[in-house]
Amino acid sequence: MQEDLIIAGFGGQGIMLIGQLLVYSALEENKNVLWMPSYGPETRGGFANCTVIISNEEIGSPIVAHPQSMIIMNLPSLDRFEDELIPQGLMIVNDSLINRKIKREDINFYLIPATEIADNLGNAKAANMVDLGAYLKIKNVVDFTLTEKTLEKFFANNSSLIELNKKALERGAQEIAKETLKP
Amino acid sequence: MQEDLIIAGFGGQGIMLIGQLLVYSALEENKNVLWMPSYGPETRGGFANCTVIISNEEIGSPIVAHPQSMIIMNLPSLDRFEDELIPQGLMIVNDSLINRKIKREDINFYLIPATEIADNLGNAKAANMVDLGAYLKIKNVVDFTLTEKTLEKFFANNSSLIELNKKALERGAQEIAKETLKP
Amino acid sequence: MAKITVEQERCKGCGICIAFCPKKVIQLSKNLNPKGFFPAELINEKECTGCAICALMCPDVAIEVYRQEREKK
Amino acid sequence: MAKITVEQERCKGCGICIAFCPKKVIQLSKNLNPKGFFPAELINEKECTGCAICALMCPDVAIEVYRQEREKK
Amino acid sequence: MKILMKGNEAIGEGAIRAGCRYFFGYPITPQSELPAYLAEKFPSIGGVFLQAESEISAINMVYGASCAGVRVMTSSSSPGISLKQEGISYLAAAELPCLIVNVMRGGPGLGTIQPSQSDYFQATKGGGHGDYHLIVLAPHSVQEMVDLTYLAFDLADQYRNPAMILADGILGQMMEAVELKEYASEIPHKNWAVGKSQGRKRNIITSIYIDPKVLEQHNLRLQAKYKIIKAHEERAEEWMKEDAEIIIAAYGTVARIAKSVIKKAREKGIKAGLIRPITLWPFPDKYFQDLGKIKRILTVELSSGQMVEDVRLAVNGRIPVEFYGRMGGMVPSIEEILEQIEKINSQIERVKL
Amino acid sequence: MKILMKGNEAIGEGAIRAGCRYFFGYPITPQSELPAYLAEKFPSIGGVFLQAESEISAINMVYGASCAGVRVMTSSSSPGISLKQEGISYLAAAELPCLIVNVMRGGPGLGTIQPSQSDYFQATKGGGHGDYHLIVLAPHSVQEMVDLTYLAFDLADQYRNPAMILADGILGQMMEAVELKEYASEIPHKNWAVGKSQGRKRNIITSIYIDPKVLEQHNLRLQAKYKIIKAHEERAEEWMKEDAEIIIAAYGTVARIAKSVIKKAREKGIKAGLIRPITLWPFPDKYFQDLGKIKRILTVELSSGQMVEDVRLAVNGRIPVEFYGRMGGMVPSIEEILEQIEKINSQIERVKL
Amino acid sequence: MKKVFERPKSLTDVHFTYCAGCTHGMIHRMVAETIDELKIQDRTIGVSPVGCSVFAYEFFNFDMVAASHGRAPAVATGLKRSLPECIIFTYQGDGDLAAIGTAEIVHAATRGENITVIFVNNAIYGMTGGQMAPTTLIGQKTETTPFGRDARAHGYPIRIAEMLATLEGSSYIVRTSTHNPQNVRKTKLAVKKAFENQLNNKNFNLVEILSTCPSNWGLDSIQSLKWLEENMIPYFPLGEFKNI
Amino acid sequence: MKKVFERPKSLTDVHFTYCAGCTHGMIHRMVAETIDELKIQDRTIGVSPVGCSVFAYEFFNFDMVAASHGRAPAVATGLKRSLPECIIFTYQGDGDLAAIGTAEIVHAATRGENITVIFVNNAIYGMTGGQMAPTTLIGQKTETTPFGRDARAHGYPIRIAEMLATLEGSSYIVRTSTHNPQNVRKTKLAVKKAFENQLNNKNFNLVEILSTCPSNWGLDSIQSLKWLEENMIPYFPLGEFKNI
Ligand SMILES: Cc1ncc(C[n+]2csc(CCOP(=O)(O)OP(=O)(O)O)c2C)c(N)n1
Ligand SMILES: Cc1ncc(C[n+]2csc(CCOP(=O)(O)OP(=O)(O)O)c2C)c(N)n1
Ligand code: SF4
Ligand code: SF4
Ligand code: SF4
Ligand code: SF4
Ligand code: SF4
Ligand code: SF4
Ligand SMILES: [Mg+2]
Ligand SMILES: [Mg+2]
Repeated sequence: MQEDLIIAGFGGQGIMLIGQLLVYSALEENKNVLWMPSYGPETRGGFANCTVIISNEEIGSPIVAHPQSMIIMNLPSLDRFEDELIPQGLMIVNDSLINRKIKREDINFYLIPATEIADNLGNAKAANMVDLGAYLKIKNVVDFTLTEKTLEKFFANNSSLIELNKKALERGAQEIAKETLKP
Repeated sequence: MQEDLIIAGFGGQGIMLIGQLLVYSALEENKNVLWMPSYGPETRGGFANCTVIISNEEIGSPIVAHPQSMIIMNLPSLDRFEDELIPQGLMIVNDSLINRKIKREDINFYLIPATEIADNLGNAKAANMVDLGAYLKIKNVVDFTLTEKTLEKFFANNSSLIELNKKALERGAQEIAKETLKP
Repeated sequence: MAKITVEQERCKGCGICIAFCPKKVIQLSKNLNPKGFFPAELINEKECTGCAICALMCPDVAIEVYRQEREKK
Repeated sequence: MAKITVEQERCKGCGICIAFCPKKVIQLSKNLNPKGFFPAELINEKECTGCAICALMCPDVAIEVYRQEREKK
Repeated sequence: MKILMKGNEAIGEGAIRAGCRYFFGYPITPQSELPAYLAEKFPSIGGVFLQAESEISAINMVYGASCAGVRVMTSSSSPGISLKQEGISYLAAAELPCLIVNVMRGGPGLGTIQPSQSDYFQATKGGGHGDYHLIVLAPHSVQEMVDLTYLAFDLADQYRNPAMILADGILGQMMEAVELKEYASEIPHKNWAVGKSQGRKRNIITSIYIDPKVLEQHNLRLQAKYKIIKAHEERAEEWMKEDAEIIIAAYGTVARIAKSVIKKAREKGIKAGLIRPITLWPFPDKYFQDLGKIKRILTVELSSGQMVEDVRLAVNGRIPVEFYGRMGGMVPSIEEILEQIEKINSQIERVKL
Repeated sequence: MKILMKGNEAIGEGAIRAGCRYFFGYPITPQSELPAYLAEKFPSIGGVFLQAESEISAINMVYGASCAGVRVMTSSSSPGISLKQEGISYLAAAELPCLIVNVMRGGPGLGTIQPSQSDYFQATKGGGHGDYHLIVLAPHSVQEMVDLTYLAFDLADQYRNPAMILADGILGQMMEAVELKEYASEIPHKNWAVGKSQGRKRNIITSIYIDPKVLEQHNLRLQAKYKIIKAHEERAEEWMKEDAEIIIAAYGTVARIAKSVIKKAREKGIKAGLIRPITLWPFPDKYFQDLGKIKRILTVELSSGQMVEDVRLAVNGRIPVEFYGRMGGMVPSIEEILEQIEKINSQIERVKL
Repeated sequence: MKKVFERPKSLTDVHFTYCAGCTHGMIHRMVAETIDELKIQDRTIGVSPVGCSVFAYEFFNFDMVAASHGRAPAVATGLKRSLPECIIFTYQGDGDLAAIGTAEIVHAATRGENITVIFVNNAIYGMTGGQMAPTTLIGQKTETTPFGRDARAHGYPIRIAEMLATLEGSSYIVRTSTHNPQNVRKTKLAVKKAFENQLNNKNFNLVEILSTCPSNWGLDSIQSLKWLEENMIPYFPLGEFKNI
Repeated sequence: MKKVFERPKSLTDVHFTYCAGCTHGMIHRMVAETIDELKIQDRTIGVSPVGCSVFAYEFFNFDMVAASHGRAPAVATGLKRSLPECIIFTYQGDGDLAAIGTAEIVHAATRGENITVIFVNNAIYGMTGGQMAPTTLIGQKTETTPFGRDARAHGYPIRIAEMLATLEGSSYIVRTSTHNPQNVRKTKLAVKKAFENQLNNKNFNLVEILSTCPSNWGLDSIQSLKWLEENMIPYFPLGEFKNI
């Protein structure tokens, strides 16, 4: 079993972070993992995406042309990656920042108003966690509570961030539970 | 017919100059010519030598391992080149600066006290011309008077040098005429 | 009478114009632009003097300034 | 009483020692050394003061200077 | 216990464990995590991390530190490595051990920061002047970023020769789990190094041999050393080679992709296998000698075709050697290479039974 | 009328006649006569001779002048050329025509000032980073120092590619008679160059293509250009090749020595001949395709064996390719190479009649 | 109403790729305005560096050449020598100019090369993600000085303007800042003079401009301007160091 | 009689390869004497440059490292950082230090690298046969300025001591000469201080020494000393530029 995931958005949206959260958690479960970043020319703003591979076997290619899953955090990323998802693949979309329809009809997508949700939780920057929560709710590649634990380690010296991010994760998962997201 | 000549001595002895004098003159006679310098690490002092090739045919190798003739202007050059001369080859030796015997017995050498002769003419630096004169007297690879003409061109703006060098050339030739030089 | 226009797509919401506007008549909009920033906007056209300090300081050259020309005597 | 020695093989006959010797007691020798230079030599041991200026200036560090030590009182 | 590390950091950690305490470098993407790692770790373990004013200065600081006999390294990426070529030639000429890391990016010129393998020639044939060789190692996983760093320092000291790790932006920036094996070798005493002399004869380190006879002797000595290195240090991974009819020759990142390709090819009944050079210099010729059932070799690189020349030289016309490459930071997908394999497979003439 | 010139001066004169009025360089032996010549001649003909503070600065001044569309050159020797590698990669990437002269000397490191051919790989395979090629021309006489200088400027402009003259200290410093042929080509108009814009669209010269897709396209364009150059510009001299059984492959100075060797070999009844690559890149593969009666090739170089790899790649195993080389400024004598030829000759199995 | 402030013609329409609040953008504007005002757009050639302003050739609306890292002054020299009637300027960061490009800038200055240099000093390597620059202040934390720059280990910050002012060939050397409107105005005047000097064949001209890097300083735009004022200016005093 | 002047122990017996009258030799002697006097021969490492003094490693009688052209300060940095108890000096010509090695010397100085630099300024490239150096005087004829150095075409001569003195990390910067006994004595004192400072961990120390090149100046030994005095000193004033 191998899960190939691409997470994409602006720089500054915490794209890399949630990717790392996933692989750190998966390693705890003794899986083979690979995380690979890709940046645009700008330091802040500009595009940023990462590849996450979680597998029971030795991981070959770090390059994933056609992932099974995607978390898409902004419009340029949608434009760039939409066509690459495998048929029946999973796409979590940050609906707050995307003002167009999904074109693909052969995929499973979930439109989550992640930025708004995070904003309501007190910090729009936690939108990444909202989307991650949604993703984990659907694809149980790593244990949800394990991920929360990893999160605690990541923000060990900032308990308010832990709280915020945990809430965001949960709110993301809840969105999926609503199961009313797909148009 | 091809003449391969090596001229060797200290830097500052005018080694390169007499080599160039030869090839400029030979070119006037429509011969194929090649002149190649070789310097040591010092600018003044240190070793300096050049190769002169004069030929009726296209000149191949610029590297002459075993020349037909040599003009040797100091002791280190003798030490370095003595063994390389072809059997029956010609060696003109500046006896003034060499306080040892010639070891080879299968060559034709002429010991010329060139520095002394030049000193007597007023400038020890003309020793090169003395040796060149001797060489030309024996190996008529270029016409003697043609060489004098070239010399005039070389020193076009210094008539005293022309006189000195011409005298030195002739004195060198005369030394050969003495034919008492070989031990 | 003066005003500024902020090119909404170009603005990165850095807030520098806001900080330096002597009349404090600029604020960040509530709408994200496609770059992901909340761009600046003029909130009070009446108070704007057209001093152009905002434009002078805008790193993204997103501001244009308009001013009623004084009538020439 | 003083004197200098010039290492004949090392000297390049540059003449600097000669030019700076306050007593003018150095000259170039008539004999070429194996390097092809006429080396310097002391011509008047009596006049040499052992001031070591020659040695100080010799670029080839070819000069050594000897001096009768003053007796210590 | 395995821990997660980025490839660049893994080199840093490997260097620390191998006893390296001197780093001189100049910033460049995509190797930045390596100096950042060492800048963080060195102060507390007495290491010297110095950011030089340029790559040229950095490689010459490495030269100085290596003269002193310490384990020392530098790191850069393609354009920066080009600037080090004179220095590298000097290091090789003076037989100074050190580690040079090149995390390659797309060129030529300023190009891009995306991964590439287009500095293979520069690394293996000598981008600098004169006849010399670096020992060039090509990791293909974060684990090997550590392991080959150990090896690089060991070989460098053993042979008194600069060693290079030739990686790319993917290997440098991706994160994988690594096991930090104990570093077991002993750092040899270097009696040739300069320092407090304490009565020994003085040591001189130079690469000038103005007399060509002497310089030729020096070159012959170097060549003899290279011959010994070649005889002893050729390394490659063979993977599914035994019954293979088609071999992919690839190193680094591409070799990983090739493994995925080969799995898929095998699923389709194509007998594919891999030869993955680990030492790029010495090129592992010996792995290409016994061709067995192999009918074709496909060399895949992130370049216009560089290592393929060494593969061809090793095979010397016995079987066809094909090439497939991507350039400028583009990386081929599994599907793309598979297509090449299928094409080659369809061309192989088989004895009809 | 023939006049006597040193090889280095001949390049200078060739450059002047080819319309080059910009020289940027940094002193180094054994190419000094070239800048000295231009420093003397340029002022009166409106040329710009500028001694830069370093080789790096010089190659970047060349970059600037080439951007302006003028004919421009630089010159150096091995260590200095190593320093130019980043700049060269940029020039190739930005497709900027210019002439780079390398009068090679013995390496690696500081080495010596005596002649060498050990920068062949650097010149032909890319000493700098990334996939690129220089057009590399190898004169073997003072006459060719002029003629190939003309050609180098023409090809550089025609293909918008830097060209290199790869010579050595012997060719640079020896004096021969040359005929200064009239320079007949026209210098093309460069509409891509920067300068006064006079209404045209603005011109940009760069080598950054941050998007790998775009950089790959750029690379593909470059590779397509290289293919065209290869198809049209392979040049070599064949000498006594017709009936030859043994071929010496050699360029530059060594090729001259080889001619002397071949004459002597023929006197001894050995059917020897010469293939002398004039373009080192593109390597004249086509001259090695029809092997005729050739049974062996002996490549001779002033190196540990560099061009021999290209000869082997061209021959691809069809016949054995041997190597003989000297290094570090040493140059083989006629006798020495002849001995190699005799040895090879004795090994060739001939049909007994 | 009349437009009293607009984008200069010497800027293209392309959006800057600089981070929000990064003063590189202001400096671009001032250069472009100067070129507009001097009416030299059709004969100006800019040389962009390697650094965050590597894409300057997309933003400036005239002929542009992209130099390799640090070598812009050499490239500019090649251009100016072959196009003496064109106006050539380089735009360089502190890593580009004060580290790898030290020899090139020193020698362009000592040669009196008739060019204009816009030197953007933000005390950091912006583009590569915040490593120490030669101008990084003592105590400043960067990716490669995570415990703060320590003079003994990493050396002292270099004052380029002061250094270049000692050179015979430099004609106008000034340091200005971008941290508030007054200083931005002064910067603009300095930039203009540095171009005018070139038009008047007055040797080598350099404007060192203190600039911010919010992203790598870890501060927001406004904090950054303040940090610049409070920390950089004391070490990098503003003013003219040469004006002949 | 007692020997009152002898070859220092820190020189080998090898004959210098310098031309007759070349003051490189004097400077070698002074460095060697200093090392003898400070009793540091067993822990001194010299870094030789590329230039006529490329063979310095044959003449100095202690551990020596030959650097590539211009990079001696970087090599010295690598050495000093790994051998802090050793005394490291570079010996460099004006082509080596002031041209190709500009960045290396400026940054060694600004870093306050605790080394000693002996900078031999003879206004020419000696070893390569007399090309213009960055320190070649206006009007001076060289192989690459056959009509004399012209500021407009070739730039102005660079004053290294003055330039480096502006840098925070430099601690002792002085210019001396070799043209007569008094100045040779002063030079010796300066060399000694530049080494003592290193022993006292006083950052970066450089002695710029005006030196002759009879061969390439086309003058004899004595004329050369005079030419130095009359032409170089007016442009390169002697004295201490920094001493802290
Ligand atoms: C030869 C070379 N070395 C290093 C780099 C990597 N690099 C790119 S930008 C940069 C520094 C940028 O800093 P600075 O010049 O201060 O510009 P800023 O981004 O701060 O404006 C470096 C080191 C490179 N591209 N080329
Ligand atoms: C990279 C490189 N460039 C150029 C040279 C050639 N070169 C040798 S010595 C020298 C200059 C010597 O001049 P200087 O430093 O002034 O020393 P001097 O001989 O005058 O004492 C040069 C340019 C070289 N060896 N390496
Ligand atoms: S023009 Fe002046 S008053 Fe108006 S918004 Fe801008 S800064 Fe404020
Ligand atoms: S200064 Fe410019 S970019 Fe910043 S908020 Fe104001 S308008 Fe937007
Ligand atoms: S100064 Fe020295 S080298 Fe010169 S002549 Fe006197 S002893 Fe000889
Ligand atoms: S010691 Fe003084 S007096 Fe004696 S020779 Fe030397 S300079 Fe002259
Ligand atoms: S990284 Fe810094 S210098 Fe670069 S654009 Fe961003 S803020 Fe500006
Ligand atoms: S060339 Fe000049 S600097 Fe070099 S040794 Fe001779 S005189 Fe001295
Ligand atoms: Mg910066
Ligand atoms: Mg000099």
